[in-house]
Amino acid sequence: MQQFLNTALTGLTLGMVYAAFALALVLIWRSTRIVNFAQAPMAMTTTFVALVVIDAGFSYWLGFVAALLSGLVLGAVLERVVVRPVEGKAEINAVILTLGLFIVLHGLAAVVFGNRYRSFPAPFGLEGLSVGGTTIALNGFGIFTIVSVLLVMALLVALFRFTDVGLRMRASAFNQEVARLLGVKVGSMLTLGWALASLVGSLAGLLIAGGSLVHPSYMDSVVVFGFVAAVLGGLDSPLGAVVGGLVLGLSLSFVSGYVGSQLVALAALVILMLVLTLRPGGLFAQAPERRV
Amino acid sequence: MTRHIRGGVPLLTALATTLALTACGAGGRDGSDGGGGAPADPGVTDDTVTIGGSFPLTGVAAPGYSEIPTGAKAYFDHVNAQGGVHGRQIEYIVKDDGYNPTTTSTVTNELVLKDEVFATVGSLGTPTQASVADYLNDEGVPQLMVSSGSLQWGDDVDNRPLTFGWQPDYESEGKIIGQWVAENMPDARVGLFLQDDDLGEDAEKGVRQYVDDQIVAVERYTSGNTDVAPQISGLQAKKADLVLAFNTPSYTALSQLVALKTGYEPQWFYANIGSDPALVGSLLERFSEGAVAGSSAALDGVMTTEYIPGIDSTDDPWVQLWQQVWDEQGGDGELTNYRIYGMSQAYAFVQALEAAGEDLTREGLVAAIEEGGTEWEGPQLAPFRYSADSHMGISGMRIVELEGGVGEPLTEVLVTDIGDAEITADDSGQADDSPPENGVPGS
Amino acid sequence: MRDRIASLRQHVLARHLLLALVGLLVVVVVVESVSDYRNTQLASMAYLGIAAGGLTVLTGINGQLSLGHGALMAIGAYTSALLLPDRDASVPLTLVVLAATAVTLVVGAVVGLAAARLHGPYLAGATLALAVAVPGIALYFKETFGGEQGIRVVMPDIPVWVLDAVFFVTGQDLTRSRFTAYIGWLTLIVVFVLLANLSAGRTGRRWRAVRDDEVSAELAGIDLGRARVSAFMVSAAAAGAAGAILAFTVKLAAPSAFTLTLSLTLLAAIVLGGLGSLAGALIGAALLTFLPSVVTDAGRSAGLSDIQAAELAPLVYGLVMVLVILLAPTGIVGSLRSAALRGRARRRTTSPTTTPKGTAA
Amino acid sequence: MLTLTSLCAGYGPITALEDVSLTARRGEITAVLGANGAGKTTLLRTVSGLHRARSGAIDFDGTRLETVAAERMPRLGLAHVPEGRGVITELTVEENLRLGGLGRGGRVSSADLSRVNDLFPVLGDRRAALASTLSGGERQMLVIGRALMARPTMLLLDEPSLGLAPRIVAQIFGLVRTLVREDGLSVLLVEQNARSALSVADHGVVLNLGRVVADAPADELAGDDQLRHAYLGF
Amino acid sequence: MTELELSGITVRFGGLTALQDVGLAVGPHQVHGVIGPNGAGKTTLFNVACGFVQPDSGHVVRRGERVERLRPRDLPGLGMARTLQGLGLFDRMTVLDNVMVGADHHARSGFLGSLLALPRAGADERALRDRALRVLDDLGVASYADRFPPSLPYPIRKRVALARALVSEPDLLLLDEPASGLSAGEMDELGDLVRALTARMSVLLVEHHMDLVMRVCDEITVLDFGKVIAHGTPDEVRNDPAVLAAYLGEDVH
Repeated sequence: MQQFLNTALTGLTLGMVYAAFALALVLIWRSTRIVNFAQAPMAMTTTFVALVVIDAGFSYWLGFVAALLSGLVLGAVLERVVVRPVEGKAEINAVILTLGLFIVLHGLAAVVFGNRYRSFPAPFGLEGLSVGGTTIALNGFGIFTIVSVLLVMALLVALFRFTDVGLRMRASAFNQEVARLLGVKVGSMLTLGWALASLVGSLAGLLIAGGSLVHPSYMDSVVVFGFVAAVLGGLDSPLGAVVGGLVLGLSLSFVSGYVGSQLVALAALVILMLVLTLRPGGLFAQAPERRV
Repeated sequence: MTRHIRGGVPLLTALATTLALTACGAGGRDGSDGGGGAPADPGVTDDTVTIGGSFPLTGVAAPGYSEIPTGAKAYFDHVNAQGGVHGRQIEYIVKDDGYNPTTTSTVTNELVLKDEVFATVGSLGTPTQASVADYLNDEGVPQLMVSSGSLQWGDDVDNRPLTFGWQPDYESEGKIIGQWVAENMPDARVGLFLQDDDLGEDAEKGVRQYVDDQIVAVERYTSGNTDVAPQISGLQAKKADLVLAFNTPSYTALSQLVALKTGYEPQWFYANIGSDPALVGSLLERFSEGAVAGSSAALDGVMTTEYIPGIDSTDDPWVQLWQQVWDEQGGDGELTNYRIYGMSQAYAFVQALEAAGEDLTREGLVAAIEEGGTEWEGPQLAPFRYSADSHMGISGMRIVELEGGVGEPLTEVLVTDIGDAEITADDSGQADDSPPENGVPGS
Repeated sequence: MRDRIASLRQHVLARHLLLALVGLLVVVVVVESVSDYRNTQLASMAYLGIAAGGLTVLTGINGQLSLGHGALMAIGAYTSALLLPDRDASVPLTLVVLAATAVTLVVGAVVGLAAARLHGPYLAGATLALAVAVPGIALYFKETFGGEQGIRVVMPDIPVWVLDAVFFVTGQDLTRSRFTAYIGWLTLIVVFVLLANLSAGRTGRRWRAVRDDEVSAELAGIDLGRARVSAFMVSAAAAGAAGAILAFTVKLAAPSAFTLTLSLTLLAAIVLGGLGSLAGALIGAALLTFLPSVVTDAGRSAGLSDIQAAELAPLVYGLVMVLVILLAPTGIVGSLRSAALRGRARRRTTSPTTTPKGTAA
Repeated sequence: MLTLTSLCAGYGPITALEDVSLTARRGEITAVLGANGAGKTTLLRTVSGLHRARSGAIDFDGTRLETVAAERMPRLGLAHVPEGRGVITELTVEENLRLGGLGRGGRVSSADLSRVNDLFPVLGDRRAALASTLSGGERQMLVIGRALMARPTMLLLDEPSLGLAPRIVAQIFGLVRTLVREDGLSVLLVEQNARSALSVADHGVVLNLGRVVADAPADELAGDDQLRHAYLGF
Repeated sequence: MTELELSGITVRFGGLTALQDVGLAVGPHQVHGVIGPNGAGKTTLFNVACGFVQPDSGHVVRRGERVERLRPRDLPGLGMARTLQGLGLFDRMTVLDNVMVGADHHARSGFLGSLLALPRAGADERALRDRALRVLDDLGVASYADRFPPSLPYPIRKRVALARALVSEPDLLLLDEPASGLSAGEMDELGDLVRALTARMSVLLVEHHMDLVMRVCDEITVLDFGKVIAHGTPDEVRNDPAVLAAYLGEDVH
């Protein structure tokens, strides 16, 4: 029973992080029709930025903020400089480009920060909480993880629902041409979209790193899980990404706990293929897509 | 359509050019040893001997292990500064394999074919060195003093006549630990936490000889996968109150972290390989804020084993020698247990070179180790088992409890061998050796 | 004009065989003249080249992107390893390569059936998941696949007649690394001839048609699903053969050889070389084999530590990959080809008379 | 108000507009008529900056528009109203309207919102509904209402009758007429539905194969065979 | 017997009815035009005729036989070919290869033939190539055989697209807006060409250039709001008040 509970709690925490990462992928997909495979190394890079700040003797929180801000900047710069030229072109080019960025960021981090494991601090206790005498697999940092992802989601919802900038961003995502006719600077909105997505991805990176070891590849499998989570919810739906992340986090945690941790990636692949075969538009699709 | 016709031309041009470039690139080196001349083995000249080794300088296994070759190098430099061995300077070429067996294969190829080393010395890792053992034996390159406790290094002399182990094997370590547990903690519910390769397998074999009926849970993790929560939860679910862990140092840190999270507080017993307090402490150091006390105190109360004197035994003459060598020849950083490990290993290799005599050949070196290895003095607490029938390394160890990063002995030095060999107290006096004046054996 | 085109096109096989023969000669000369170390590198280049050639068919000619080719190579490599357990019980190497190819072909058919329904980023993501998932299978079924340590590949002794034949031709003894290099390059030549045949013929034309315009291809009577699956199978088969050569070269089939990095590396190879051309695949493979040491040396002399310098090579591929997509999406071969076309067009426009239709010699 | 001089435009190798000159006067409805493929939509897209002209000039109240980006047009008082499919279906009716109001820069005024809701009561009733749930006629009203949110001086209307039943077409054209009469708006109306368009327009221009084939007051054109010819080839 | 008959075709997209009970018949060696204002349902009808859209009710009859679940890839087998409004040329293949794809269903050699470049495959290839060059020659664009479509002027590309459809030797050709983007002179040539084709096949034509339609069609079906509003010879259609109203609209006031 305790193992079941702990597996579920681990899955929940992990699911929240996958949800955040999937959300980052969805934000970019909606606005530019690009699946940003470079999201993982981008998040890794910003985590290392935080590590540099912390190593320099500053507090965890300063590092945290530095990582999020550098995520914002990195996303904006990459969109403007590298991604803009392939937007709207053959989709295979965009895919190859993001994979190229994947390799570049990896290599860069390995050269600059070193290709080895380093420990990354957590701002809250790592000791599990005690409930009725037994300790459960949820610690202060786990709660922080859940709360911060929920908070970021709430902020994003507020941004998109209640602000003018959010309205402009949504319009740009749904119909670029009409948005332009209505005076929206679509280019800036896309840049902002990438920046925000990169910020959310950075958060996911920090949360995975917290209280654990980091190295240049530590986010690699997360890009797969995040992608599966995003597809699970339908690449277009932020809500779907969140639900998909949670479903995936729980499923994988149980596979890892009861079947074998080696098969986690295989389980993700199986889930992905099932979704793509049975409900190509994701769990929330109204109807299968129509041809021509 | 014309593109099919022309397609062939660039194809061929590409082929020819790249191959030609290869040929040019190789030109200088090629025929250099093709012609006749002295029948000397590769890597040996009158005043040098070139050896190599592959280590995880990057990746998951790098913390700690990457320091081993720096220690060895420092000691070789010390020997070189004293005039070398039989007038030969030792050149040590170190390659990074990232603890990836495929990379090991590539870099070993490079060591053998490009750098033309005389032997590999101290190369690290079970899966990694397993991938090249046959190759090295086929090529006639001695694979000396592999940094791993797998039985593969020494148990199969017929098929791998050129492969030698160095540290105590995991099976013997498992036996010694198992017997101690059976005698001292007969009521403990034992859980095993094992790396999913020879390390875990050999150790389990040894442990089960003594505590088979006490074992309530066995969990295995795959090196490289940093999520060990399922394994620790598994141990906890089976209510194991003594965990015997055979894992690398990163996984000691990870297992401690997860146990903390799930409130799991068994008695931990880490095998020597994963128990370096300083390293584990430094890995855990960041996870502070009341969660884990930093530095070496992290492993207080944990039991482990010891087969060479460590950094905290400042009174030990060997440690004093290593400190002096490191101060003179070492690079950046402090002397650590891993550097001591590298130096101790290098010391044994220098003994082998001494014993092999003036005319250095691979055959002669192997014969010298087989003949005299058991007699060598040195920092190891128990003697080597080298002979014509066995290439296994150090024969024993003692069990210690960590307190403030220092191992308090719980037993005297116990020696044994694989299989059903008995465990006895060591009577060779090996633990009381002290190093020669200038730190170079045989002088 | 038409006659000339016709006569050149008539003998696809003859042309490809001729090229293969010349290629073979070059291979013999080079393999015999370089060191054992270089020959191991050549063998590596061969398996990268074979896999990149297969991926070129899939990505360049059929327009499907796969990040799972590393995983497919793993299947070929493990098949080979299981067939070569020790020196005495060995299967002939030709059979090993064929078996590796066949097994991977079957797996490729299954993957291809799923992949045929996907496009662009979906396909990339699914094959990415494949690349990450497959090594886990080897870890989980430890008894069969040897877990993390993998399975050793024991190469059989070189048959005496081969030793004799090679000595007769070259006057040199055949070393093991040379032998492996020969096997690799012979396989590469056979695979490339077959891929070139396919590419030049009806099948390749259908694949291209599906790549360029699905609707038009379908209207021409092409079954899109079948075209995609067949391209995937061919590509997988090549990856399987490459896996076998990798097993021969590395002498080990272990999960760590088939990480995401390998798949990304293959993609880098075909992008660098130019999508859609077999020559490009070979150039890409050569760059990936020989560039790292150059880059590493350059890095070291620029003052980086050994370890940092070793990390430079991937950084350089990645950068080149990004630049190629941004500046020259057709890659190296494509850029050369279009430069040649431009040159020809310039000559054509400067010539005083334009050639009227059908009368060119 | 809006003057095109010798405008040429096209897509790749296709020429869509050739030497087109016309003037849309202040406070008038100018109808641009022609069959499918005559170049009407290209004309509109070129004026509003979605498409670059190859040559020629576009002058709007003294401002040259050839190189002005589409997103700047609302600030100049020019509103391109795409056909009814141009509603953003994923947004609600009110969000579509608010978006229109943002085009001018600054915040959305509630006065504008209530004015549009008065003009099109049906939009007010359905303000929280997703635009995807609107009928064709309602969508057309929404795109016009959305354009008005930016308080333009000139509307560029793209085929407002497309796919709509004649009764709804009449309603919408009547509304456009009202806007011109009461608010002094100027309108460039691109239409295939020639008779309906001419019955509300002041002036008509007929395009055929990218060229202007007729340019005359609306009532004059309505009785002319030019129109039949341009459309039906006889 | 008719070459193609569509009867009682109804197509709904979501709540919208795109076609309602539409029928038409194309006779042998006849040019049949489908016209109507934008959004009238012409393209949907065309897509039904070539299998891109499955009608909710109604059926497609080819030479007296009902075709169940027509798929686009069945067209060559049924002796039908279609051009696309956007041409849909294979941009990274030569003109000759483009046209050879159109002739693909004449080839008999299979995968193995390609793989091993068997003589039979070679013979097949030669036959396809000859066919393709002949058609290119007929349309006067054989000199572009080794060029890539994006480098060619638009009218040439249109001919290549037409050649790709004709090379399959259909006896029913579906032309989707063949005149778009052509100049008046080029349109005249196109008209002559379409008329000439009737010697070998029937043509179903969707086109909005009325003068071309009136000139080449034997029969015309007029759609508006997804329904047939008129049907007959060009003369009958041009004098039909419903057609005039559909095209020119009605007075608002």
